[in-house]
Amino acid sequence: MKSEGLSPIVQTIAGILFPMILIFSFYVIMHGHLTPGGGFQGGAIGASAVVMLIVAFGAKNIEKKIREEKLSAFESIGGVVFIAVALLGLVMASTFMSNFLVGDIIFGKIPPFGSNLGILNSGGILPILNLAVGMKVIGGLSAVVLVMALASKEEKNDI
Amino acid sequence: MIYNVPFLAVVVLIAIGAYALLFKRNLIKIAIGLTILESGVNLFLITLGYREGDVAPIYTNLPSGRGMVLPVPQALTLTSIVIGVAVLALILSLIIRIYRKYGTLDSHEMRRLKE
Amino acid sequence: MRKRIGAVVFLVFFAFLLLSVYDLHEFGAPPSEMDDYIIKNTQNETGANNAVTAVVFDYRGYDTLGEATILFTAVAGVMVLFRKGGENEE
Amino acid sequence: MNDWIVTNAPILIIATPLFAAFLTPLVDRVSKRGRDAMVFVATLITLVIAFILAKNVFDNGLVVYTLGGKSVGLTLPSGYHVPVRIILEVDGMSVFMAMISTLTSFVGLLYSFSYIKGEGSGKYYTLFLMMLVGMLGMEMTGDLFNLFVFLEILSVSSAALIAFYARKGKPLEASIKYIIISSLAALFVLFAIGLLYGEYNLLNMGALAGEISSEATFTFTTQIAFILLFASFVLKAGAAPMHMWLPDAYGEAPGAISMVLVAATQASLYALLRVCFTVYSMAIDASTIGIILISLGLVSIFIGATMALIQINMKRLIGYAAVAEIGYILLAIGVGFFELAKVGGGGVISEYGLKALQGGVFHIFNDVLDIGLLFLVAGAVIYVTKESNLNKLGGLAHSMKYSSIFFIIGMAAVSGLPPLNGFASKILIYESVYKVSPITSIIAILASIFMLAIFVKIFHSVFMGPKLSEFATCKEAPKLMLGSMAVIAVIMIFFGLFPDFVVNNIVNPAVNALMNQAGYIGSVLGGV
Repeated sequence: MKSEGLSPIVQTIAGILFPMILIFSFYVIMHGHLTPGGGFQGGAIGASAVVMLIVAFGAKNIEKKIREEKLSAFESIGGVVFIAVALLGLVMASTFMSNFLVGDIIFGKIPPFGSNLGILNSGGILPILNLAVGMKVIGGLSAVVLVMALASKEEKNDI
Repeated sequence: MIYNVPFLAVVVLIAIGAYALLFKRNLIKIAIGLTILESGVNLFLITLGYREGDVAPIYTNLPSGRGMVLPVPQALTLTSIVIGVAVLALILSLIIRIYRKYGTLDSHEMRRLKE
Repeated sequence: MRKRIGAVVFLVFFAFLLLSVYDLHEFGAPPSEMDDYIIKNTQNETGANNAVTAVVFDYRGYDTLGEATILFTAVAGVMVLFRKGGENEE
Repeated sequence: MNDWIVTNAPILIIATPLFAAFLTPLVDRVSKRGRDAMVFVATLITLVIAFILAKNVFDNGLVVYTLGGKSVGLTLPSGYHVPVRIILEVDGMSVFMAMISTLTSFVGLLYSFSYIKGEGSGKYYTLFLMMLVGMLGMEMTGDLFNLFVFLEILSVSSAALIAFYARKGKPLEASIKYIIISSLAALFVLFAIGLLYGEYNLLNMGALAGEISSEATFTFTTQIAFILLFASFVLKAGAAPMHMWLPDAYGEAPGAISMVLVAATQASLYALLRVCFTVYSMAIDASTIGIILISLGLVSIFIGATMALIQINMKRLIGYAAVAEIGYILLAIGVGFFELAKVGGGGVISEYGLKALQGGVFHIFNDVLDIGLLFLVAGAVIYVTKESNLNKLGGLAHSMKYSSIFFIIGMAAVSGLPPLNGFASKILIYESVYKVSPITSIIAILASIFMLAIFVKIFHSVFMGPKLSEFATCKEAPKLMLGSMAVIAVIMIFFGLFPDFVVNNIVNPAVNALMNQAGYIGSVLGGV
């Protein structure tokens, strides 16, 4: 396992940065309906944190901590939440994907028209969908990178 | 029509991508060509939505008296970028597999399908 | 010969694309019936300040479902390609 | 409850397999049997919904569904004149295609249960459901960009499934060819959508058709968008000059996927018909497009039939036969289009023009069934013998009695022999094409006879002759595979015995929906 990963300096700094990047990713996801960003952008940031770990520690070591099936399941949950919220729109209100939470208690505030500072508790189903898509993108992109990194490490005679 | 220069840039990008697809034999270069082509199309969608002097369509801290550019092309571009990422991931995985199998990336050398 | 035919096809294609954007609306002044509605109503219909997010997740949320599906599909595809075992199949 | 299902059927038909596909990896971790059961139930429900929806559309006409709107039928935001949200528009043609897609997927799934084993089977079913979602999404939608999104879902899932046997070289090559060509086509579709959006600021097909309804608004940009859309969808449908990916993809995919891929190709053909008949039908020079379609069809028939002759791989041979079958469809649709131009649109068409359209649309269904059955038999042969080379196979009828019977049924239908379904649609095509151009019709008939000769030859080489020693231990294919083949064969015989019933009840609504452009526009913009 000597050849796996980079120097201890890089590994330590990556370990410190990892939670920060995840927090930033979470911020971008949750403020998707107020500021530039959203589920995909935040998810890509979060996935980049995982990719950083893969580069710093080596794919084999990361795989011991978290298997790609787990990441794939994480992604599946994101997808299930997305479509479940969309189906809830069909059950609770009128149509598939309808924004049934506007005017409700959770995320239901309607901001004043025109320029404003932004209310986090607004947007109806948008923040929930942002979160679902964020989960999907983090899980999906890290799974892809992990699988591809593992595959390029494999011995050639393994074919 | 000097103002249509962004559209011309789009065409040039698409042409570069198409050139790589048509004339290159290396699979990685073909994938890069496809990506450039896709960037061209994405740039096209974005330029379609631009309105002169306007800002991004977000009401949070909107400067007063400014209009907004069209939001739909930006949403379409976002969708198209994610689709591009997904397709590229699949293509690159296929290329890794092919390289493992044949030991070459040249598309002409692996014509084993012609029986 | 093959290359020459390719070059001709390529040039024709290039000219064709140039013509296609030549006739388009002037850059910076697009027609905007659909988008103006979204800009005006995004706040009271969806409660979101960000019109792009409103389009992505509300007005065209179905597309986003589709694109999330594509990402999911691609991940499944990559995992199929690199799965373990499978030597004795077919 | 029943009303609720009928109202929401256009989205439920997509949401059910999609939900199941997202759940598959989770259920797969718990139990393999549970996963199989869930996939089966989801596909069965989709099939049932497709028939409920079809009945509703055949009885009550076009159905619209506004996604995220205040109510299902509210296509335009109140007090506004253009559609903003994504609208699903389901007419007779859409449900016709949806029936094909769900039926083939259901049968293909049954077949897969005994065909696919070992690692990766969980992902196989996920991707399988995604193919179904992609096809249905393309067929239900009324929005151009949405069409592009589902086209990509279909391409990505198909490409991954073509390369399912990733340890071998050929499936990988076929897959990368397929995915590069598909994404190229999809990007040009997207570029064309961008052109249309820049020109009219619309993405809805009905609203766009309303804008492009006259020569005056048919601008140069719009024409180029048409050329791009037309070329891309012809490429995706696998018509002759751009068919090179098709035999590879069909030939290397796992057994059931080859059949579903035929239906997937027809979904692209549907998109082509939608663009020609609905979005552009008022503005384009229909006789020119008709002639282009006829020539594409003839070239496809010619190349498909001749290239099939020299193949030695069983599945690639059937793949070339599929190219020829697509040629028949394009030929018939082209004649219909040509005739539509003569009388000047408006839903009025000469009798044999109508017949050509009926034959073409009917043949879409028959093509999927015929070629699909042949692929299933070929898959069974490969499953049993692990061999697809025609020169090495032989004498299989001794051990595979039922499979050889199904092969005879399939080959008779592909060659257009009565009393099977292939004859029912091909006779309509020959008859109507003869009125426009006798020589074309004769070429089409000759190609059919030629195909019969080819298939008799391969039947002889695969199933006839003495029992070969290397296949001495081979048994008949598993029961589930035979059962799925039997389902297809029974439908084919039914279609062949009662063609009038099928044409009147399924095909005619589809043809009428294709020609009823005003109804399609009106359902979005109101006023009809």
